[in-house]
Amino acid sequence: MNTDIIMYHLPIPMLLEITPESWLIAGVGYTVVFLVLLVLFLVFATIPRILGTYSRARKMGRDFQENLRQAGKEKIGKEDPTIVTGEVAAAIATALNLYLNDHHDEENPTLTINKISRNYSPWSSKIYGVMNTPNRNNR
Amino acid sequence: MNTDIIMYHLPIPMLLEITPESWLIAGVGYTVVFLVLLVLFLVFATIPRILGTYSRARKMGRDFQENLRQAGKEKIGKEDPTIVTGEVAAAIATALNLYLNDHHDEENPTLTINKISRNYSPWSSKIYGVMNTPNRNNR
Amino acid sequence: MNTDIIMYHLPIPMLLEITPESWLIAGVGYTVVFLVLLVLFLVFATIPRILGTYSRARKMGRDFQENLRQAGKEKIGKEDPTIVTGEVAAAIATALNLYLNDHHDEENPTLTINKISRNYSPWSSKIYGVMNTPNRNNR
Amino acid sequence: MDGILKLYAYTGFANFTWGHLVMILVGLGFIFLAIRYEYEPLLLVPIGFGILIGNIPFMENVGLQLGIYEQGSVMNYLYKGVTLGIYPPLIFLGIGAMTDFSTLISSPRLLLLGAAAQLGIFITFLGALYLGFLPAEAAAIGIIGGADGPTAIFLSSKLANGLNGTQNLIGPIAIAAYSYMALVPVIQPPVMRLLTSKDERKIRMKPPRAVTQQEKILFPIVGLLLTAFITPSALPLLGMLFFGNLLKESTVTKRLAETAKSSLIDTVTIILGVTVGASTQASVFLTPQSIQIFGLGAASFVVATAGGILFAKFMNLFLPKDDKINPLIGAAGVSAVPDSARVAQTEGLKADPNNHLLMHAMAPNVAGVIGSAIAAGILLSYLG
Amino acid sequence: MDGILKLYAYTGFANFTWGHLVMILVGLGFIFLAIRYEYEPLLLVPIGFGILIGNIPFMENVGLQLGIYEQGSVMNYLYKGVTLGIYPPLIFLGIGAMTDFSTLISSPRLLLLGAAAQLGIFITFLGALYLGFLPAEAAAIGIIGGADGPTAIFLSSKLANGLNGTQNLIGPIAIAAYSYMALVPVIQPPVMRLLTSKDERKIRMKPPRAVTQQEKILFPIVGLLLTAFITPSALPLLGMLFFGNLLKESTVTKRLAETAKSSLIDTVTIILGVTVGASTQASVFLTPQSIQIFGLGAASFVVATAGGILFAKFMNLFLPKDDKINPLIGAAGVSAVPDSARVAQTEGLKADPNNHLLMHAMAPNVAGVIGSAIAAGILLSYLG
Amino acid sequence: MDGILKLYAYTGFANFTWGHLVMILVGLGFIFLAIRYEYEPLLLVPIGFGILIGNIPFMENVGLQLGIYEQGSVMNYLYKGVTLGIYPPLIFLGIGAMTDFSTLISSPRLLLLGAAAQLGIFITFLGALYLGFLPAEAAAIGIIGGADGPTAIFLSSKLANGLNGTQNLIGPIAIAAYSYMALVPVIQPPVMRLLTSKDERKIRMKPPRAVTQQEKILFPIVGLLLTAFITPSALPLLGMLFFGNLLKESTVTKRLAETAKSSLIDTVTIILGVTVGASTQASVFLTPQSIQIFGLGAASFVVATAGGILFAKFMNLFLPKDDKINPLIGAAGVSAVPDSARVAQTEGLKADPNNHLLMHAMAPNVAGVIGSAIAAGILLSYLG
Ligand code: NA
Ligand code: NA
Ligand code: NA
Repeated sequence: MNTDIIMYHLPIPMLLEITPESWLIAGVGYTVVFLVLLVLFLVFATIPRILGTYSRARKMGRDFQENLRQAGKEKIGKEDPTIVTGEVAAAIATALNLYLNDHHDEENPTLTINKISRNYSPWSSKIYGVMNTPNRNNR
Repeated sequence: MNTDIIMYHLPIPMLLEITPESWLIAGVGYTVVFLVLLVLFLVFATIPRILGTYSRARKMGRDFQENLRQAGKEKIGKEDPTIVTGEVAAAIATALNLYLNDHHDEENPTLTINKISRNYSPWSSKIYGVMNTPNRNNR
Repeated sequence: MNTDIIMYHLPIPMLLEITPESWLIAGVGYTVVFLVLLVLFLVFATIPRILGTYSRARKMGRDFQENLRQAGKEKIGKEDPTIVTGEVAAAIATALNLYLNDHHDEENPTLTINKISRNYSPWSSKIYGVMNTPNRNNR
Repeated sequence: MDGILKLYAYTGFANFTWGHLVMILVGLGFIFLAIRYEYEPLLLVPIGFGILIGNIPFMENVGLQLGIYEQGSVMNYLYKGVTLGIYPPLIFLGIGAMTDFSTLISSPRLLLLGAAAQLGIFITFLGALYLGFLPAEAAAIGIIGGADGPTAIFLSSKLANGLNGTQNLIGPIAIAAYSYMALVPVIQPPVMRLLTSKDERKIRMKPPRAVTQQEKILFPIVGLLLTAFITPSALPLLGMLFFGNLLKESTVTKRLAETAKSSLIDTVTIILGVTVGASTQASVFLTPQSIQIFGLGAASFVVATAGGILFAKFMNLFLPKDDKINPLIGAAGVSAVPDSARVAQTEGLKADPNNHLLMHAMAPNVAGVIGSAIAAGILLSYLG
Repeated sequence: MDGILKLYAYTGFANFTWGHLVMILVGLGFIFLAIRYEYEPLLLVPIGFGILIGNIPFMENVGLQLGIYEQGSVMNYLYKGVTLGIYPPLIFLGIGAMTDFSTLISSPRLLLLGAAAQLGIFITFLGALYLGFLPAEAAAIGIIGGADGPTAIFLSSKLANGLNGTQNLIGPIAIAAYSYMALVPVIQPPVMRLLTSKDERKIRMKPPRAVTQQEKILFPIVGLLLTAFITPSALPLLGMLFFGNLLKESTVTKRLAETAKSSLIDTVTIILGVTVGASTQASVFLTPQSIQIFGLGAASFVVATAGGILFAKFMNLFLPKDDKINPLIGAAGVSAVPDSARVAQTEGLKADPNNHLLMHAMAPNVAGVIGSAIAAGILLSYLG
Repeated sequence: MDGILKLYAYTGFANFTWGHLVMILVGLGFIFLAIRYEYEPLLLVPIGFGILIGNIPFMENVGLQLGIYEQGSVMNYLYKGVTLGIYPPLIFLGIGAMTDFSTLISSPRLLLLGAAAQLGIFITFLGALYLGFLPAEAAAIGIIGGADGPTAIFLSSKLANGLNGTQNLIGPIAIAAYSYMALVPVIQPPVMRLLTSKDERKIRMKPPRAVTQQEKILFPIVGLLLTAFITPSALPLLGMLFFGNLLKESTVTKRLAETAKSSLIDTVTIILGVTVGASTQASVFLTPQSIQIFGLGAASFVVATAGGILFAKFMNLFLPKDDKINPLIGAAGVSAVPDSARVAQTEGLKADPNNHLLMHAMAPNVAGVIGSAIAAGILLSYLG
């Protein structure tokens, strides 16, 4: 609504002191950023232990059949969550390899997209009505 | 524009009678809903007969070649439209089977999507410019 | 904002002469359209020559290894850009053939899309929560 | 020290009320139901997370532009699509583009079940009047019985939007509608078992006939003209629904239908869900009216289910012995696509493990969408 | 009884006029042409269905917020993208992202054919003035001859929008433009045969040279700078066209080009089509002016076709014997991508079954898009 | 003759200034860097082309509605999403839907590096005050050190938008932020080598543990509640970031996450990029302040990098010998995802060709996004 924007008025004299309040904003601000991420760190350092206990308790109370049914779903959750297994390490290595050697492969997946949309070239652009072939009118 | 919304004013005394007009709205309203869908029912009960006649009339007037040309297009229209054929029944059965046994398969198609977009993981997020490899600058 | 649109007021008498200014607008307008596209023509008739010179100069200054590295990238640029090679001609012919004989094939690629989204039919419409199978509640 | 206190005054802790906690728990509950039981996850996850966002306590009206009801906040801009009634027609466009009306075309008599189940709307309208709501508010509450989220949001944005002396009930009505739609597998079965005999639940229905492409193309066109001539006020919803369906069935506009039913509807769903969720800010949501609305909503689903089932039984009185309707599919007339059709299927299988009703239940199911949009149109004509 | 009468008064039957019927038949005709003959279906289906939606009779200005010209209706909000000229540049963005300018880069002299065919615009401008339209209106009508829907909508939303004493002609101009674009395969062939000899139609053209990626990248950049420096007022259209094309050709922004040419353009096409259709509400559309505009539009397509062909023949006077232009491809300069290029191909094949002109005709075809955007910019500078 | 002169007066040539040329060269430079070196091409191509569009000279304020600062122009409408702060949260929604927080969940202590690197923001804030900017302006300039484009645009649209006596610095701040983000591979390595010993650069870190789906689902929910309770004013950004991430991780809303991270974010990126580019119209962009802002921005990236590295070294003082942090990954705390993580990887490989740090560097990298959003929230609380 109010878009009467005041643009680039005259430069303000550079003598303006940095007020104590500004120092405070900077100090408190940086501290609070740390604080928030520290709290997040503490919580996520705790969560695996809580989840671990909970899962184990639940696991005992469940019968074998139930376990089987959920096998697929919770597979990753059942592994020891504190250490990387061989497969995971392999996957990471593969990802790194992919990253390091084969950038252009990252574009390959779009080939699928291109195939899907190849009918939108100007020759056949649906937006302009590709099927509208003149010769059909003469049949 | 006028977004000064009046929120949750005081509860109105519950003594307000349901006026005859309100009964009328409810009665007429429910009736009209029926009426509209009844008309729709009658029309769509009639349409197949109209189309049937029309198709048959047209079918006679068309030569063999024309029939051939349109074969693909109107295949389904040429079958007796009043009864389900074996194939259709099989298709329905398959659909039901799919529905009943294999929910997770419904997610499978998204694998294709995932494959297409796997290059947008944070490792290679295009939005953040994946190709911008620092080592390129050193070559 | 100002959407009080004046619609279709009374027809204006058809006697209004076409003013000299209007003739001028038409004449100058048509000329300028030509002018712009003429300039564009001249520039793009010149660019290949500029690029050609530039490439050749650069090519000499580059060592063999560098050439190899960029081989994939600039392949098309290294071919004589003034004549269509056999492969390109073949590609054009194929495109034409595709155009002339096989319109419906243009729709085929969407099959992929359909496969991807077949789980959005009303039977399994995710927007309506497909996984919400009632029988799960009874397990 | 002063600066630190000032910052503390802005935190969620300083502005906390118990209402915030209640709503945050509700939001977490929605997310839990969506992920654990997969109840309508595409709606409950956005709405649930929206409830969290909307109930982070903050200092209001100090120019921070955070709240959904504060001018200039992002949420407020995105929420305009709800309050101005723009998102629901766009959702209907996408639904039209993904809905196959074949079963309805092949068995048009089942359309009537979709009409019958709208009983919930009108009974709830009367109930809300009895509880003291204004007529316009009562109509908006009644539409919860239509079991259709976009229709509920559309009508409440027109009738109970805080203007003309009405209360702004968009939030509670939308939350109630989506909650009960998610709970259809819990609400409907008892009603269905109560109102049908075991023999009725075993009725087998004739397989539907195949439908030609011509009929599929004609359906949205004829459907628009017929429904809109009788109730033009349903046009914003039904016009878009049938438009989307024509894009799907025309065979020549596939790419438009594809976009309408994927990125377009997804984008609107994301934004609609999160803003409707955020509109439940504790200070405006936790009111006696909201409780009443939730009570009326539960009743409306029960009445709607009963309406569909009983009308199916009524139709059976006139139908030949070998062509009766299984009354379970009457329950699917409430809309709540496709959950209520699934409920019919499941209950049918319990009575006879070889009797698949899903295909048949889809017909009243989609008819219910049309039916409740028409009901919304009528209520809008009278009370708009 | 009173309540029933009130409801009847709201129905389409009570508000019916013959104008509504006429427009509904027009809408059905559009849909029929689109589905049966696949004439520009991506535009005619939305426009046709929009005509139906816009011509359901209803009671206006009683607060129902249904009509596209009523404040607060969904259609009115969506239509703002048309009246404010926002949709056409977004469509151009998508068109840029899907257009391959290679043939134009390899044969830049064919750019001139795209200029020549804009004759239709300026002649029609004069014709509209002669029929008594105001200059601004006449310019908007003239642009129909550009054979480009978004350009026509953009210019008419700026020049003939009901402000500054002009009439609101957006609807008729848009409908005329799209109608004749769909009818290009019917309109152009007679003109082409009239103005060319059989020998001319048999002229074979040299195969185009291959184009490097560098040239493709330079084209949108250089194209923007050159065209916009001379006619800055074409910037909203050409800026977006070349921007989309750079996204396509840069090789590093594929995913943006992909979105621009699929979900973005599709969404805008759906909404633009249905609102332009709905804007033809009988009460504002069925006027003598609309008839005049349709007449002028037909003439403009004929003149534009003739302009392109005759200029090709004129160029041949100066070209070496073995490097002449087949004048049929001059007709493709009108834009109407890619239909008019297809017409050139078909007519060429009739004269010589081995002479494929499609590739060559694409050059003037896309040049025509640029040409008519420039023409729109010039008219806007003079009359805006 | 008069008419021709009038037309000439409208051309870019007649309105040309050297400022236009400078900015056009800058725009061409952006496009060149993006295509030739693939520096952040998804942003630099739209911004670069936007600079070209915004710096075509034209006659302002004569009703042509061309310029981004002219009411009624398309660019002006699209730019509103920038000035009203709507696009950045939508971008964050998409980023959330494409970000995998696994490494952060498995090594939460690395969150602190994402906090440490925000030092650049607050030092730059003080620096800008010293140079004479108003506090609100200084805060907006400081956020460049957050190395996050959407956050920079969001905060400057709230604090340095030309209202309340401030200057409109959105353009220069956005351009500076994106420029330096693109130049991260050039700016960071010298700082990293200066502040670390060869032995430190060789530190090998323990492989991260696997993360359960439960943890991934909990992360956005817990993350929202914790961060937003402490700094509610970061809600528009963090709310959407975590919302997008829940859509990704919930497992039941894949199609919504898919749309959020493809067509939705792409569309917003296209429009945001081109309008931010066009907002650099020479007449408002080429000012001494812009130069100062570019200087401050460069400094802020250096300080931020140093902050992350030094804090990693500080943490190592307290960590057991076999579980130290390689200080190189501290530099990734600036955000600039994923470029600064890549820089850490590359520098690590130079010290030890078998020490892959990428995986570890992603944790502070995404933590930096959260960190700078929180910093923006705090600055908004104080100065908004
Ligand atoms: Na319903
Ligand atoms: Na044209
Ligand atoms: Na950051």
